[in-house]
Amino acid sequence: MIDILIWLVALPLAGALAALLLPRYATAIVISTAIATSISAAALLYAVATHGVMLYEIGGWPAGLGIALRADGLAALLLTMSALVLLASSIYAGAYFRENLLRSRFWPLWLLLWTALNALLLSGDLFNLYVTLELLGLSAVALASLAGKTAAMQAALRYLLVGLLGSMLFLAGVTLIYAGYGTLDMATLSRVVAAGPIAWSALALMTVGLLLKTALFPLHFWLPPAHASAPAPVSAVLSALVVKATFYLVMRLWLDIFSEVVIPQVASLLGILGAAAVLWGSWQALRAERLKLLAAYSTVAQLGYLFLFFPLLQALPAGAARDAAMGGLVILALSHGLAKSGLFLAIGIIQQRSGHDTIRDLDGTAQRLPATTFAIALSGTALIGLPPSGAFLGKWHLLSAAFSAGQWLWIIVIMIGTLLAAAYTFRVLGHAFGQQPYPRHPVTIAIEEWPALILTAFATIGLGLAGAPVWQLLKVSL
Amino acid sequence: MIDVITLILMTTGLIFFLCGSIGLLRLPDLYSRLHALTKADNLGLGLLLTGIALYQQDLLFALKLVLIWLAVLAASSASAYLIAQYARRQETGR
Amino acid sequence: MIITNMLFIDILLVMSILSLAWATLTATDVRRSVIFFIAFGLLVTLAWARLQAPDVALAEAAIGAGLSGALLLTAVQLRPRGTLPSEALDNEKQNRSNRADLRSSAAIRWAVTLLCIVLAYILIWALLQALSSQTNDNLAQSVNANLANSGVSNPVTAVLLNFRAYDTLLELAVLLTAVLGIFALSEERAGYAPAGAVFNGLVSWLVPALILMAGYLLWVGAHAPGGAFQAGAILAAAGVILRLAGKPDIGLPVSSTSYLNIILVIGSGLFLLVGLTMLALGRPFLGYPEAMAGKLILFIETAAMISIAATLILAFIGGRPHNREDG
Amino acid sequence: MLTAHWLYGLSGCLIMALGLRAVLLNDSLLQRIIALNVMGTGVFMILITIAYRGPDATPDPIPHALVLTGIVVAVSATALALTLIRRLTEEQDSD
Amino acid sequence: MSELLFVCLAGLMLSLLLGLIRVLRGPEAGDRMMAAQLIGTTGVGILLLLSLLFNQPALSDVALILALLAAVAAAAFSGKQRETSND
Repeated sequence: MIDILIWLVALPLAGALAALLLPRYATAIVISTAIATSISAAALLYAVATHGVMLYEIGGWPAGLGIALRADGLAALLLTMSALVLLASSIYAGAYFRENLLRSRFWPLWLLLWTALNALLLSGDLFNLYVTLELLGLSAVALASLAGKTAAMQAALRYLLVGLLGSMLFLAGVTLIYAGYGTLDMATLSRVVAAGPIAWSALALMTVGLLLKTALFPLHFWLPPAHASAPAPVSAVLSALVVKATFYLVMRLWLDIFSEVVIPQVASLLGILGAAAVLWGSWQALRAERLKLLAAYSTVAQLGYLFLFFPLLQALPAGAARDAAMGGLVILALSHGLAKSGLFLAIGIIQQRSGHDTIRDLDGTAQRLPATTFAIALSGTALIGLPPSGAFLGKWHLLSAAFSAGQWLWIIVIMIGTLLAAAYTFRVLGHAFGQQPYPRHPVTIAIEEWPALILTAFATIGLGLAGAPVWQLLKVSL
Repeated sequence: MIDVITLILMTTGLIFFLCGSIGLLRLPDLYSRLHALTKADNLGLGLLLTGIALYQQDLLFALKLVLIWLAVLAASSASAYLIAQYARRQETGR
Repeated sequence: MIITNMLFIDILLVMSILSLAWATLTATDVRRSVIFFIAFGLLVTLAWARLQAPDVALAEAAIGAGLSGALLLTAVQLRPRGTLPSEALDNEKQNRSNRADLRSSAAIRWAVTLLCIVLAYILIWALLQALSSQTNDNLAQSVNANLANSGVSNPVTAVLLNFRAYDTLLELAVLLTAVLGIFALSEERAGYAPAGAVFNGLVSWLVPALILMAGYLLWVGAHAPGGAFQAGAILAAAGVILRLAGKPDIGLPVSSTSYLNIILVIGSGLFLLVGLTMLALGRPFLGYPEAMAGKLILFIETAAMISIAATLILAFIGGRPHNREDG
Repeated sequence: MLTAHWLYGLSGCLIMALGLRAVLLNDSLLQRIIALNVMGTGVFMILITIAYRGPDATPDPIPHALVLTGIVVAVSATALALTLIRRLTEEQDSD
Repeated sequence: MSELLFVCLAGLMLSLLLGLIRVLRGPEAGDRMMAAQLIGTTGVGILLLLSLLFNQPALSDVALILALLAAVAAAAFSGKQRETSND
């Protein structure tokens, strides 16, 4: 059972190599790898729920000397969400890339990205995290530039530079940790770390590096062009998972390993930046002329919400209220992941069918692509945070945490952000339902429309119902 | 005795090295610098390596030193040629 | 005596390194910057040697002198001298303010400088604290204690291929990702004009010598500094030299995509296969049995060397090779 | 703490900071890539310095292994970045 | 006797420093490249001396690599690419 941890990394890696060696069967290999990895992810979720935290010492060497993989409730939840998004996007990508050549280049990199994500979420070793960050960054850049257009390559290059700078700062932090504490194992570190220059400096460097990669305002400048110019399935994964993976690391550092060391004022700073991200990102999304750019800016805003939790979690004493807030944070992250990936997939369909994604010219989309428009509507529900979506639960807990911590400022920010989200969602839907004669031929749902529909349905209905299990799983922590 | 020879070899090698570097700084143009540098350095390195070989007195190590010297010799003459060729190309504007 | 002498040398070395770093970073001409960076790499190699890190010095010498220098130099050769691919490239609509202007504004320059001073300050603050406290040697000791069971006697190889083998596996995946990204982006650059007699004469013996050197480093890595990375970088340098000399054959099966792919995959593929075989034998992933460890490590390293070399050569070539048989 | 620790440790920190400044301020993309590599060398220098245990003691092998991994990763990233820059330059030329 | 090695080491470092000045001053790219070449040659000597001083034979391997690869940078520096790739 414990081997499942290693399979979650080995399967996509093996699939990537196989897809490269046998390009003719690449699609079949990728789909079966995707299914196998998703089953493993589900098995991991089940195992963590039943057995608690899982630990795998690679090579049989004790963690510290060797590298350990660890999975707790949080990691398992994010890993499962990733698997769902990636499985759906894989099926979608098979139809999206019509050209064989492009597809055969796409598949190995796609699975390498999956390998990196799983390895990152499971890693228990700081330097190993640096390697996974680089693997994630390089595969993301390669995928983002796959469209081959000048704009895509420009965005990808900037993405690469930012990513490299971020990992370099992270590595500098890791170096200080090794200098000070003589260990790279995160569990060991969390036991020995003490407030002082080493811990603060290392945390500061690693955090700044990760925030750069997570695109927290004002370090978000690279995200909209990169996410907006990548091919649709890639945008979906970049927005839903890749930034979330680095966010997960920030969470690990601040709420777990360094939780005793963190200075509350700095946590408030993260909250303020998050608030600025909510306002700025939503405003830019409202002003965006293209759907993809809207979705990308909305990602900036949604990431901001996640950072609003930091000062609150810092202020709340351990107990039911804090656990509830933690659950809210995770469910908001999951919900955004599913909704945003679904949104990008849906936009991809519109872009392919009508040759553009200009919001003003969307008239009639609802008639021509009802299922896709419905997916966008579902996704909007989750982005606004309307019930019964998971985001509603998340925001609800965010609000109640803000109430109980007495930090009123955040409540105003959340309100404004929600209104803006509603505005940009309805702006898109308004155009999509614009007057246009009904098409003569009957409208059917194409296979590539299903993934977006399923993902957004999960975000709105699935996660709304999954509240209790999520809370339960999060109790299983390192 | 060997010590004295080592001493002489190494210091002479060193002097050649320093002469090469000073030449590199003082000589007026690229071509004469190239010329002086490759000659002086290769000779200096040769003497230094002989000194090291005598110091260590290990046949295998000495063989390696010979190999290193030959490699440097070949590489520096080739690269001096290549750099000169490049400089000429720049001058003739090709 | 020894200490004072070494101090003099240390100071000279550090000053040269710092001045070259400064020159590299502030040069107004990119080509100049690249040459400074190559010299910087040479000096850093000396620093690694002086700090008792021969494994790293080997890698830095092989990659710095051979590969990254050549890679960067050919990158500047793209355009006539002086003009450089600049930030003028990205002028998308969201960025209405010209970023180049933004960067040259004095306020921004000062702010960034201040930021970097803060960075230097916190790095030094923490590092001094860490170095002045009791050195925590637990991990180094535990490497030494387990070295006998690792299958090799060079501790760095033991860490890379046994204790932290998983890092190395992922690192090979990083290399593969980079080369796949390069393939997706571009076809190979234009080749070089055939070399003259002088360079050809050098190439004719240098390439075999480099191949021998690579084999030696691979083999010696088990008990002395060396190993797959250094060997792979040396092999790659041989390929780079062949390419620079304008040879059509650079030691890679460029005419067949599938053979090429096998070579690229063999390192990470066999590594993964060995790891999973251990799993199938009821051992932990990558947990080699003690008796076999030495052989398995050499096996993995040989495969890794081939993939590393091929990846680096292809990175230098800059894209998918043309099918030479088709013309 | 040895003198070498002081000298090389501080240089590593300085190189990293100087590199960061150039990454942020330089106009040329190629020079920013070089600056990232210089920055990386600064971090590697800190790692090698903390591994150093004096002239007669064996150094800690783990930072050495980490630096080797780091060097290979840095080269991969540099190669990818240079290819991207080249493609962009070609596009710019053909305009 | 190890004093001799130190003196040589210091002398080579000085020679390297002089070469460095030429690298920094130029004026032509060729001058810089050539001076970088000198740093490489001097580096070979320094590595061999360090290898004796620290009793670290592997450093002579580093010297050998530097010696073997000394021409690569110069070749890349002066290499001329063909106009088209399909000839």
